[in-house]
Amino acid sequence: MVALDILYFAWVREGVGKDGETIDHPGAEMTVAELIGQLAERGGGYAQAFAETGRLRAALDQNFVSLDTKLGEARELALFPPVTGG
Amino acid sequence: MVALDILYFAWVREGVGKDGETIDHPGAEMTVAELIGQLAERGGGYAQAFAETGRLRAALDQNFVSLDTKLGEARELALFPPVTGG
Amino acid sequence: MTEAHIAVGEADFDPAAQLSRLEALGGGAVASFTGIVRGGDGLQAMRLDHYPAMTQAQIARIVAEAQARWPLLGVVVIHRVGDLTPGERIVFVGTASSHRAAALESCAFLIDWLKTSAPFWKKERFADGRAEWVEARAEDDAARERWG
Amino acid sequence: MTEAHIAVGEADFDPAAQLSRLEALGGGAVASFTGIVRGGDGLQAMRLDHYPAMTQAQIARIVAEAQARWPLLGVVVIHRVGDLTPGERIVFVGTASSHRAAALESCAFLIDWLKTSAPFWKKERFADGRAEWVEARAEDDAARERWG
Repeated sequence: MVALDILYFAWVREGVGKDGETIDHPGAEMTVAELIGQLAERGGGYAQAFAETGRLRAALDQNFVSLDTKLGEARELALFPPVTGG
Repeated sequence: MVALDILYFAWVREGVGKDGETIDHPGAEMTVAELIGQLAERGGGYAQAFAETGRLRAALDQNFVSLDTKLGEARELALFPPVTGG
Repeated sequence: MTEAHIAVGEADFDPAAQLSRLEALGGGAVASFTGIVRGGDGLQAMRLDHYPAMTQAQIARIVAEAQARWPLLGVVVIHRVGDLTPGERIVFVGTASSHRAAALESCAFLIDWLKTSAPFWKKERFADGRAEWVEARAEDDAARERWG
Repeated sequence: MTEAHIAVGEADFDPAAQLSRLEALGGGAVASFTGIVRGGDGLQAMRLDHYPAMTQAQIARIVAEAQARWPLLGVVVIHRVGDLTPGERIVFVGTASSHRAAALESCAFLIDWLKTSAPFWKKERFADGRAEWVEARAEDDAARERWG
């Protein structure tokens, strides 16, 4: 079974309560938004962290993508708020 | 008699052969260009330095002015090429 | 050929040493931007979180883009992470070129990009105990938009 | 209240000391530009002539204009005159603000202005004995025009 590493940053990490986790890859056709929906259904910190998708950003294999992007062959998904560096 | 100090910079100074000089004020109604014409008529280095008025710039009492500006009550006229600082 | 120096880490840095390095490249024009943690509003400390695997690659990519857009002789990008207090430096961008406009514009381009597109997140801790993640600002996105 | 430091003279200067001064103002954003004598084409030395009574007053005026246009906490303008050789610094502009764009834009504004409107003239001396006054460049005037 192929795996997908999920990484969380900033308040997403604090909400979920961990830096990341590895799940069974849900398939190339699933979008980032659909996977976020599945994570939110776990309830608790997940439901809270993923309540407002408008406040979320994502990267697949370390490239920024929009939430309607399909997971494809990506092996690493990162979920986080809009960046605030500099 | 009121005096007018004239200052020369860069290749204007080198052409004229001095840093500056003091002349009798030629009157408030005379323009910078007209005075440059009078200076050029002195011949020699003056004629050479003031041959092309398009390459000359001027300041009256330390403010940049166009060559068609009247001398007015100014006490200091500076003549020089376009600036090349920085 | 452009010299590029990229560093992301907890250590402080010396802007003077970076400027000397850029001045020595012989270009005639060196521009820099230094970002410092601002105090005020009771801010006591700041923590910078980042996505290490992505940060380095993304900065290298944007530095390459700056090199393609402007004739640069040298580029330095330094971004700190971890815990910082008011008055400490967070970020440094320095550029060297033979052209004044190239040095100035590429420096502005790089810092605008770092503010809007590099995977860093700031959390501020205040004297009254509050700790809040900084919200992204629309004006930062606008600053980035102008680079197309 | 903006702190302003203006210096015109033969002495070299230390960009690091100027940056430290600007960083200490607490604004969070410090931008700088340093101009250095470029070598190449056989350039051996450069002489900077200026109009002393006018230079200081004009720089003070343009610094005041920058302070009126942008919310600045500090401004430093240093311009050298006299004899300079390749690798030596000629000019430094540094700005500090609470706003990144204000620091960057005012720095670009000031150096564009110094290049086009301050009464300095450069004479270059080459290895083959030639000595020529530098001609003003149209692109410098264009750079200034954009500030209106």
